[in-house]
Amino acid sequence: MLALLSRDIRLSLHSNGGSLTGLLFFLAVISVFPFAIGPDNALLSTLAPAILWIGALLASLLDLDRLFAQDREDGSLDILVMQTHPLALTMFVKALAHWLVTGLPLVLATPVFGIMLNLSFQGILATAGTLLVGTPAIAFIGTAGAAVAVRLPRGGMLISVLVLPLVIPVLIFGISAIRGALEETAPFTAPLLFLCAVTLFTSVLGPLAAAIMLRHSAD
Amino acid sequence: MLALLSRDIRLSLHSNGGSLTGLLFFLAVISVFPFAIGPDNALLSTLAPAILWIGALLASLLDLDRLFAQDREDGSLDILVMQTHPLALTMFVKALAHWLVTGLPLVLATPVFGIMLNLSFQGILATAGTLLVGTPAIAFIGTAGAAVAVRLPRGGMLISVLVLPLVIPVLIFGISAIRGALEETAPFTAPLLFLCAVTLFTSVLGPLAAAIMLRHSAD
Amino acid sequence: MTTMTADTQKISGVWSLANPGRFMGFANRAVPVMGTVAILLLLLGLYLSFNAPEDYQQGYTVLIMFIHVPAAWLAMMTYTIMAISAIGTIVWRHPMADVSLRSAAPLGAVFTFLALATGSLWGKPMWGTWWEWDARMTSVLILLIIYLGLIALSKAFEEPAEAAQPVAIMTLTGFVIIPVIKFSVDWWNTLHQPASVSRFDRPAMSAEFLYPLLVMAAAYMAIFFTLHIMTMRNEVLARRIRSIKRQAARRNSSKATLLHEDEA
Amino acid sequence: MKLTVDNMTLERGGEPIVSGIGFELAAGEALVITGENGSGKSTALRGMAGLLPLASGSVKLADETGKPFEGPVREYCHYLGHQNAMKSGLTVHDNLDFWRRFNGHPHLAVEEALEEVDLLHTADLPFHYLSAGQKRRVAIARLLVSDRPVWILDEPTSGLDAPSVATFTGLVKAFAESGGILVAATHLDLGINATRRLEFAA
Amino acid sequence: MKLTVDNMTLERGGEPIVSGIGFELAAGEALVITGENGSGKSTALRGMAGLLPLASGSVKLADETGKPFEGPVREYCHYLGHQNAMKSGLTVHDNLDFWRRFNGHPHLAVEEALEEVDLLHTADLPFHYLSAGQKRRVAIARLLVSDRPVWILDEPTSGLDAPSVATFTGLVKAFAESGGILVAATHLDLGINATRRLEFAA
Ligand code: HEM
Ligand SMILES: Nc1ncnc2c1ncn2[C@@H]1O[C@H](COP(=O)(O)OP(=O)(O)OP(=O)(O)O)[C@@H](O)[C@H]1O
Ligand SMILES: Nc1ncnc2c1ncn2[C@@H]1O[C@H](COP(=O)(O)OP(=O)(O)OP(=O)(O)O)[C@@H](O)[C@H]1O
Ligand SMILES: [Mg+2]
Ligand SMILES: [Mg+2]
Repeated sequence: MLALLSRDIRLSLHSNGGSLTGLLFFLAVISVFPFAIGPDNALLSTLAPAILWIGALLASLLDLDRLFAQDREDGSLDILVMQTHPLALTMFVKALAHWLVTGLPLVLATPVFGIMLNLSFQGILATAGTLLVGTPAIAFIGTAGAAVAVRLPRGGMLISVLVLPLVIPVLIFGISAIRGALEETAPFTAPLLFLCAVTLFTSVLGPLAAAIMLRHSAD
Repeated sequence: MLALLSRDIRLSLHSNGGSLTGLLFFLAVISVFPFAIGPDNALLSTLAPAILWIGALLASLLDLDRLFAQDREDGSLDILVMQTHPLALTMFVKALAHWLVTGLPLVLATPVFGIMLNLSFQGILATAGTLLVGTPAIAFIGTAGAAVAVRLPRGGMLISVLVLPLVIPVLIFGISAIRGALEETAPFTAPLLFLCAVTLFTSVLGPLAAAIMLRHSAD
Repeated sequence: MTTMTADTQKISGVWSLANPGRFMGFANRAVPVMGTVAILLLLLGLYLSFNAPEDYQQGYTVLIMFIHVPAAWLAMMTYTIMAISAIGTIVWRHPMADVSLRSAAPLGAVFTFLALATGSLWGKPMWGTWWEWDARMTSVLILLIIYLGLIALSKAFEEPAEAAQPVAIMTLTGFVIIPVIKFSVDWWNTLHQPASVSRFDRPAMSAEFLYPLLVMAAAYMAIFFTLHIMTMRNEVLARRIRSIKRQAARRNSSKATLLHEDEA
Repeated sequence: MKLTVDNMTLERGGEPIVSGIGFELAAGEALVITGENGSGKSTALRGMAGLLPLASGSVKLADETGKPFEGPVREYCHYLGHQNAMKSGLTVHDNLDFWRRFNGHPHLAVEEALEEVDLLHTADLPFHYLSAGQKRRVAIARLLVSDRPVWILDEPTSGLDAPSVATFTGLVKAFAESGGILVAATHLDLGINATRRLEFAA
Repeated sequence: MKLTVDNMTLERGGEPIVSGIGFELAAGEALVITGENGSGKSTALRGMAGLLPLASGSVKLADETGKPFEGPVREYCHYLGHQNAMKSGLTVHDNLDFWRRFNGHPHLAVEEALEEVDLLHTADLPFHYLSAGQKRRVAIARLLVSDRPVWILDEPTSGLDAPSVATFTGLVKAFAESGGILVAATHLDLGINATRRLEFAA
């Protein structure tokens, strides 16, 4: 399993030009917003959580369908599926590797991006925190979606139809939690706990669903 | 060439989830901002053009890397490149097909999303208009970007990073044209004409650059 | 004509001989000289800078200017050098042009980062914020993204020979940002309310600021060229090692020769 | 050890492609499946490898005393399909090393396995640098880095040159002599004197 | 018509893989390239097809009088590589129809071409439903739907069963008789009595 983790991490680091690309991608996405919205610092800092979360979602989506598609095309998936390891564990590890490469660097870089978006110290803390808790959920849901899609001829369609609607609640809880942390009137604990629950829930259910899908849709 | 156009459209509708991915991503972006801003309808409608443009821009990035990657893997690219047709024309057609599937639906859906964001009738018209003129430019620039990364096994994010800085002018002119349409003081025709110019310009230069890239990166 | 002869014969085989060899000789002689010049200029520049009068508006923080402004200039100059190298790669396919481009990129990124960081440090006392989305800062940020994107792109290819053309074309395309950095302040104003941008449009500087600044700029340039030649030297060596390794790895495959040709 | 395939039927797209196949292979025996294109050879192999659900029938593996092995049969199999199951971005060594560690039951070291297919000198090259036949030989080396009693091979020699086919034959013979069970589909002569032969009609 | 390859050298990753190859083929002649895995056969074919820049030398196509053809040689070539150049999501018919329309110079109708490779019954199946050998045969049918005077084929018969190899041989013979030029790399016997044979040593 460690072998799989390190292979998957190495593969995505390798072929995407290193983890640099992920961060660069966020930086690029973030710097696009002021061009659209205008260089209004107050407004930008209000929108900062949404901007960061959208960046995270987009980064996760960009690579998702390749989570299995490549393994399938080159025949690796067959061999992965045949082994003694519980398949759900294999799926969990693949999702984890995906998150470690796309999700974690963003969380770590949030302070820098937060300063650029004029986010307060507390806002940075809240954003980094919710991203840390929430982005794994995107990876887990995405894994299930990608698994559903992998064997089907018209899979791409299903991936987006399945994943995006499931992921939108995660986005919304994350952003509400940040707002709760920054404003007196909005609740903070409730959405954060929801977010934790969603992540824990999907960390089990996502890989499991993916495993079941892969077993049953063999061809 | 018509054959290529219809094939590419059919393929991305079939297997890439085509238009639906973009629309759903659009929906995700749009549903997130109200939560970040809070229940401020006026602010939301001020931001609406920017949100729609950003959504369109980011949604266009989602599929870019598959523009050539699949053709390369299954060997089609070799045959496409060998033909009598000017390669730049082939690239133009591929970009056009990509836009018809990912860009045009977004333009057509703008009214719905505009209403959700509380945009005025005139705002909707202006946004849809600028998107109609501007999004092809994104596709053309993206084609060049995708051609640069065609040899890379998983160019996805890298392509976006390369393309994003180049599409910023498109965004700027688009937004300022909308502003011109909605505000008395701001100019409308000048940015719109600029936008048209950029699109025309990239419709030649993008495919040309892509063609040069493909010729030189044979392996 | 139905020929498919490549434009030049030296796509990459010949390069390891004549040209880089001469370059290596030149580099070995030039680096110590240029390094010395760079250090001397830097010392002089720093001395002049610290003896410059305090600005009535900005106080001691004006010192940052002597670090900041040359860094910003160098960031743009380095990109210009890369763009010229890119033309060399595209038109003549000269491998040394590619070496020059790729060795300059990290240096350019560092200068750009320096300009951003010092500008940001300066911004705090001046404007009260670390970061402002105004024309110049944003366009320099985009320059940084372009630099890093180019570095990521060239790293993504396994084989330097394969990366040359894509990287060169992207470099040329990205050159648009240089005039934008230089002139965009006005364009931006058409878009957004002018906030703190006006600070950039200061009238011409007085001599007591100008001289130290120019000396510092010269020092930066000397540093850049020294480092550039050094990194180019490293790149040439790295490629040699790489090709030796490859050849060793292929000891019994590789070269294909015509064995026999018979009429059946 | 004994591999028993009993009345195996496999469907694709709802239609039976392979129907009612049965055979028994003891340790050291080899089965070669031949037949026209599209006659269902690959389908049958995927069924045995547990990659395709059986519409009916069973595939079982038992020891000499008839006691079935624990867990599904696929965990005792090496499967070599039309694809090579290697990542083009990683080096040859890293690819094999990954499968060695992931599959468990390590057998030959990566270097030894590469030596067997005469590709040791390519160990540090990225996989996509190799020629088509060299890629296939690396895929064959995968069978050697971990230990599995059953090999299921789908046109293993496609793209191989004559000397490599001979090398492959040697490997398969050694495997059979060590008590392994082999099932292979092929259009070419593998040089194995298979104890069993199954011919599919389209 | 005459295909002249003169002193062709090809590099990969900066190193010469094929060096100084030259030959001349007249209309109706065939060249078969053989050699070990990794000896550079595919590289040489890609060079001739204009898919890899020549490090030195030239590839030329001229008519009987020696007048060179207009435009690059690649526009007169059919290239069949290790990949099949078909989209798995489209049907067999749609795939061939696309190439027929895109390549221009239509020759056989899609149905006729499929008939030639004996796969007419699969016309409406999605390409990925086919077996490996059937896929290869569809790729061969692509050579028939548009008219090109030069065929460059890389292991065209890999995965084909014996009857299909015979069919393929027939197609190639008919092509040569109609005045076409054929260059093929292979490990197997194609059944063509090639007028020229080139052997690469590793
Ligand atoms: C991160 C923030 C900043 C960036 C990216 C930046 C970028 C640049 C660039 C690119 C130049 C060269 C312009 C040219 O040659 O035309 C420049 C020059 C200059 N910058 Fe900055 N700057 C930043 C912050 C600041 C701040 C906060 C100040 C002072 C309040 C400042 C003062 C100057 C001055 C005085 C010059 C020289 C202008 C001249 O050429 O006359 N900069 N800066
Ligand atoms: N992209 C590449 N970069 C560097 N070297 C390469 C690359 N592709 C192939 N090679 C090397 O070129 C040599 C020739 O490869 P080629 O594919 O032409 O062989 P081949 O004769 O077709 O072999 P096969 O019979 O296995 O198909 C091999 O040694 C291979 O390692
Ligand atoms: N996913 C699928 N859905 C429906 N039918 C399929 C599918 N995959 C394959 N088939 C059909 O199953 C049949 C058997 O295919 P299979 O790949 O097993 O043949 P094969 O004997 O291995 O042929 P080859 O020698 O060409 O490899 C073929 O007729 C094919 O069209
Ligand atoms: Mg098969
Ligand atoms: Mg080959």
